[in-house]
Amino acid sequence: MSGIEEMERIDVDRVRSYPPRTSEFTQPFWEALAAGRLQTTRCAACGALSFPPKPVCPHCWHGEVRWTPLQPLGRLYSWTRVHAGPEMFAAELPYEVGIVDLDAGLRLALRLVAVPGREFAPDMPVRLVVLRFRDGPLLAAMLR
Amino acid sequence: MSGIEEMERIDVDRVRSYPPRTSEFTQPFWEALAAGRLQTTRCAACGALSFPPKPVCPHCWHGEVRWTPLQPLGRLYSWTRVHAGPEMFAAELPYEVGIVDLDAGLRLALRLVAVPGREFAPDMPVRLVVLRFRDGPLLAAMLR
Amino acid sequence: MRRAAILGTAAVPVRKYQRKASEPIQTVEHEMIARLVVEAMQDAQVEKSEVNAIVCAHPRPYTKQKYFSTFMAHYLRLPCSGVVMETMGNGMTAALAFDKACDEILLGRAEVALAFGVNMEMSVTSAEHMKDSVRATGDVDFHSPSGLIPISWYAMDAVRYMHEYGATRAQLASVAVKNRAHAALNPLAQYRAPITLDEVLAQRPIVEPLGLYEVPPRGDGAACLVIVSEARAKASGLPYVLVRGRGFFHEGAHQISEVPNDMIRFVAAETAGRLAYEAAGIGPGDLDLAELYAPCTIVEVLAGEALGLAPRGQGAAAAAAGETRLGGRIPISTSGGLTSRGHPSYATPLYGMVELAEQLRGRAGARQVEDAELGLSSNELGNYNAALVHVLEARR
Amino acid sequence: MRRAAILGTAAVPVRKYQRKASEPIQTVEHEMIARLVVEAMQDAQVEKSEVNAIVCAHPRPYTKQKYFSTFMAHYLRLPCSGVVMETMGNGMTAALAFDKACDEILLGRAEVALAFGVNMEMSVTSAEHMKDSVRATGDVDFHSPSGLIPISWYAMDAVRYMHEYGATRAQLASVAVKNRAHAALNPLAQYRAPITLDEVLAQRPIVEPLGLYEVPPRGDGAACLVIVSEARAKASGLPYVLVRGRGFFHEGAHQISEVPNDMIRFVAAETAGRLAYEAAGIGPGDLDLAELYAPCTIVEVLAGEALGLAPRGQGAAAAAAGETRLGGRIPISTSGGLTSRGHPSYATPLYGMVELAEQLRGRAGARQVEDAELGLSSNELGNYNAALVHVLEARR
Ligand SMILES: [Zn+2]
Ligand SMILES: [Zn+2]
Repeated sequence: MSGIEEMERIDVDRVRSYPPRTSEFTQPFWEALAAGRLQTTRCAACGALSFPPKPVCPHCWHGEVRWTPLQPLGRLYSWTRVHAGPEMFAAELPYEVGIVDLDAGLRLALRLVAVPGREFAPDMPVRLVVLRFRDGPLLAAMLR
Repeated sequence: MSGIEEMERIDVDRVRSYPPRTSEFTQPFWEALAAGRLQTTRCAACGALSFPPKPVCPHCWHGEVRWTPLQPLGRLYSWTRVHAGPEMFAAELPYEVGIVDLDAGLRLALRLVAVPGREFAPDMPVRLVVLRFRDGPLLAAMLR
Repeated sequence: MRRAAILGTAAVPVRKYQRKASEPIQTVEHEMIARLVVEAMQDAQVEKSEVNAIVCAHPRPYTKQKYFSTFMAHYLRLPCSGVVMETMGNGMTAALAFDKACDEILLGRAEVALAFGVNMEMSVTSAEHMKDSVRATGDVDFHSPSGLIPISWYAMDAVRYMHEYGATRAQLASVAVKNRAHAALNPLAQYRAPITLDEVLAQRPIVEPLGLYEVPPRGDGAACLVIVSEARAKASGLPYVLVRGRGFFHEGAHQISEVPNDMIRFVAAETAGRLAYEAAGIGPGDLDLAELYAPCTIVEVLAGEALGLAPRGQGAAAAAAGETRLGGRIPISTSGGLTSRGHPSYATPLYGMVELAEQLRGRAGARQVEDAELGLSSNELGNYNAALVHVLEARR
Repeated sequence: MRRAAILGTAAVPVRKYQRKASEPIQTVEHEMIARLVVEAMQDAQVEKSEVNAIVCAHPRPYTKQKYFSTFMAHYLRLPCSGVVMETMGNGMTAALAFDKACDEILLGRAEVALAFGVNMEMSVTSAEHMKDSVRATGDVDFHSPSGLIPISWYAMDAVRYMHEYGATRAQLASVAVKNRAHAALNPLAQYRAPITLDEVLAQRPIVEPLGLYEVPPRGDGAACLVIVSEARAKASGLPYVLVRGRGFFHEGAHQISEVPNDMIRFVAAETAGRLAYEAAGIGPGDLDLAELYAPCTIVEVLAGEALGLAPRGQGAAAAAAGETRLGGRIPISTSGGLTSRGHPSYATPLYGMVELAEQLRGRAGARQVEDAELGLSSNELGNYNAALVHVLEARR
């Protein structure tokens, strides 16, 4: 666990526009996220990481996995600004989403948090942050 | 047209639980029904009747059909009493539906209107009637 | 000519899994299917790298994850040059998933294909659920407004059958008693406590003359089959189930024929059955058991007659006489059938296949049909307006 | 070996057909399809009695008539011993309907099969519609909450492509200009008034960098194909279109690969294309035209590259240079493509087939590709995570 950074937690004073569900299996992920820690599953057989966390290893279909902390650092692979969105996201338009390659070798897609005066571009280094909505957390990324 | 009976119109003081749609093509059917007349389509090529009315003859796939009046008389092929129904029909439960073979050689499925003291049974002669709901007509059948 | 075989199976017991949206912990369909895939693959002793196709029964609209088949190809990280798709066709939905998975084998596009389905609907009330199913009861503008529900068609079959053949309520109800006795022996079944004929007859009416125990219960469920080429099955050294014959027929009517016909002669089952028997080179008398998609007691009777398992008009009497019971002349629905094994609709046909695969591999435990060699699966849609019949053979 | 052919086609112009529930007169999908079946059958000069299978693209949830395929078998009173079913698979839905109809021919279950699809959604606002499509943007619990929409994936492809290859906004936008010029010549197209590059670049952004004219418009549509065996096609004496090669590939990811990969190399199109070319015994250089399922300008560029129609990284420049225009080296989307012909999603792939069938039978009028002999159809799902490619050949 040493060397793993905690994620910045940013309060957002509304509820999530499209709340994720929690299953018995994914509950540890959401609980850790709320506490500022990023973790996912690692296959007990082949050792491969998976994200989102999965009860079955997508690489070798082994059915035993373990929770592992992840360093919340990576690079922006690509991004876009969404100007026309679904009804539930209307109040947030426009907003940015992006694809992030974590240093750990996992690719994620998530909401981006803009830093005033800096525009996103591919290959920029990012860090993951936790958006603390009134009803629960969401993972997002910011330029480093 | 001679010899075709008009259908009894029975007022029902509510709206239809599951209102049918009217298309440009089926509009003549619904307008005639509201006026107590039963009509359907007959193929301009092979002469076969169809019910529900269709813009294409189901027997020979000819694309030209003509409206024809139907004698609203037939026999009950089978029936049931529905005790557990969809939400929109909840207020009407229980109710009876049946399959009617018209003398003209067409088989229909429709709501049955009970006559106090008489239970439905297969092969009983029936006549078709129009239920005049507040929002439009529906076809139904009664024991003769 | 290539042939397809079932080499592995897995299913969860039929019951309520889906939780209301308001509950903090939700059941997630794709986790369930992923676990079943692992289990079915272990059963088949097949490697992930051999799998090359996914055919999946389209889930209920209550399943949040959209485009489930492509999502599962992702969740399982499974590249495929055999097809990845979902099938849809009323009650036949999951049977089509099985059938199209077999087609990928027949067409040489895959040596191993997964067929799976998940049906989650128990967070939705029956009255609410029927708001949707009312759209399936015939022409949505000419039939649905009358208040028909899917099983009302079967009820009218029952009325007509009793009228024409003098079959009794008790004879029909005996099918439910028999199926419950089978379900008592099946760990996958939803309702396993034995019931008596009197209890069946005493239930509140749902669609007359059928009462609560003669119509399908609702339930959640999921199942997965590993379908392989005959050559791959042989090479496994494991017992497997060969798809020896297949027939499909749609009679060109949905719920009702507008031209008056003999509604209780299930022409689609008759024709699909004939095609399947011909392909298999057998007759109905050669079967050791049959697993029929029969949402109501009457449907099992009529489908059985159409498939040649009882003479016309005598299916109900045959059931009452115990001919279709375990140990009888031709055991039908040893799983407990839709009325007791349960009916998670879009997965139901796969449960039928799982039961046949258990029986034909000699793994059915207390409900094992002795020396079962040939089994029949029949699935339907509408008022048995279409039937998809498979003849399965034990290979050990 | 049996092969399948297209012998008849029919489609309605893409536009708004569906009306709000509050309007007194409604558009009914099954009437529309019935009329198209008659039209396609006349085109094919086939008799009703020869038709033996129906494969239908699963309609949108806004289509009231449920279990559309079995309902249509009823509405058309068409008994079938070939399959009657619906397919579902994201944007590939209608391509799978075509493909499974061909399979019925290949497997000898039908000599003539109908493949049709109807997409009605225009009574629903975009914001409302996207409430549903947000469930398709990845993992419903891990991706959807971020606000991804289906075309945001393509936008991110565009950003990455411009970053890696130095392609320009104007080069990408030229695809939209070219497609509109094609659509101007296609009576089935939704948007036919010519547009300029400046107009495309001046549109309001939808998903940056893509603006309104570079993303798919919404529309209603319906199309029907008559698929026959090669023998039946030959016997007709009519010009027909032979399915000469076919390939499918799913890369095992949906929208995103959790293992970082080269996202703008469309591996599924590459692999499915290779399989289709091999089956047809041709290379991309032999094609006379291609009809690509490309919801956004960038998708046409990337799919074209993956299918070997332009070198990697040079597809946008090739489009800007006019190579994919009518009269160019390899005309792409002569129908006007999804951006201008229109995109009634669950019918879109059938419109692509209709266009190829028109071209390969020499009936495309002002947009005819001279002496068109070989055409390619490519359909996709997700972020081109799966591709279904057909090579079609003119036979006169
Ligand atoms: Zn592993
Ligand atoms: Zn006719």
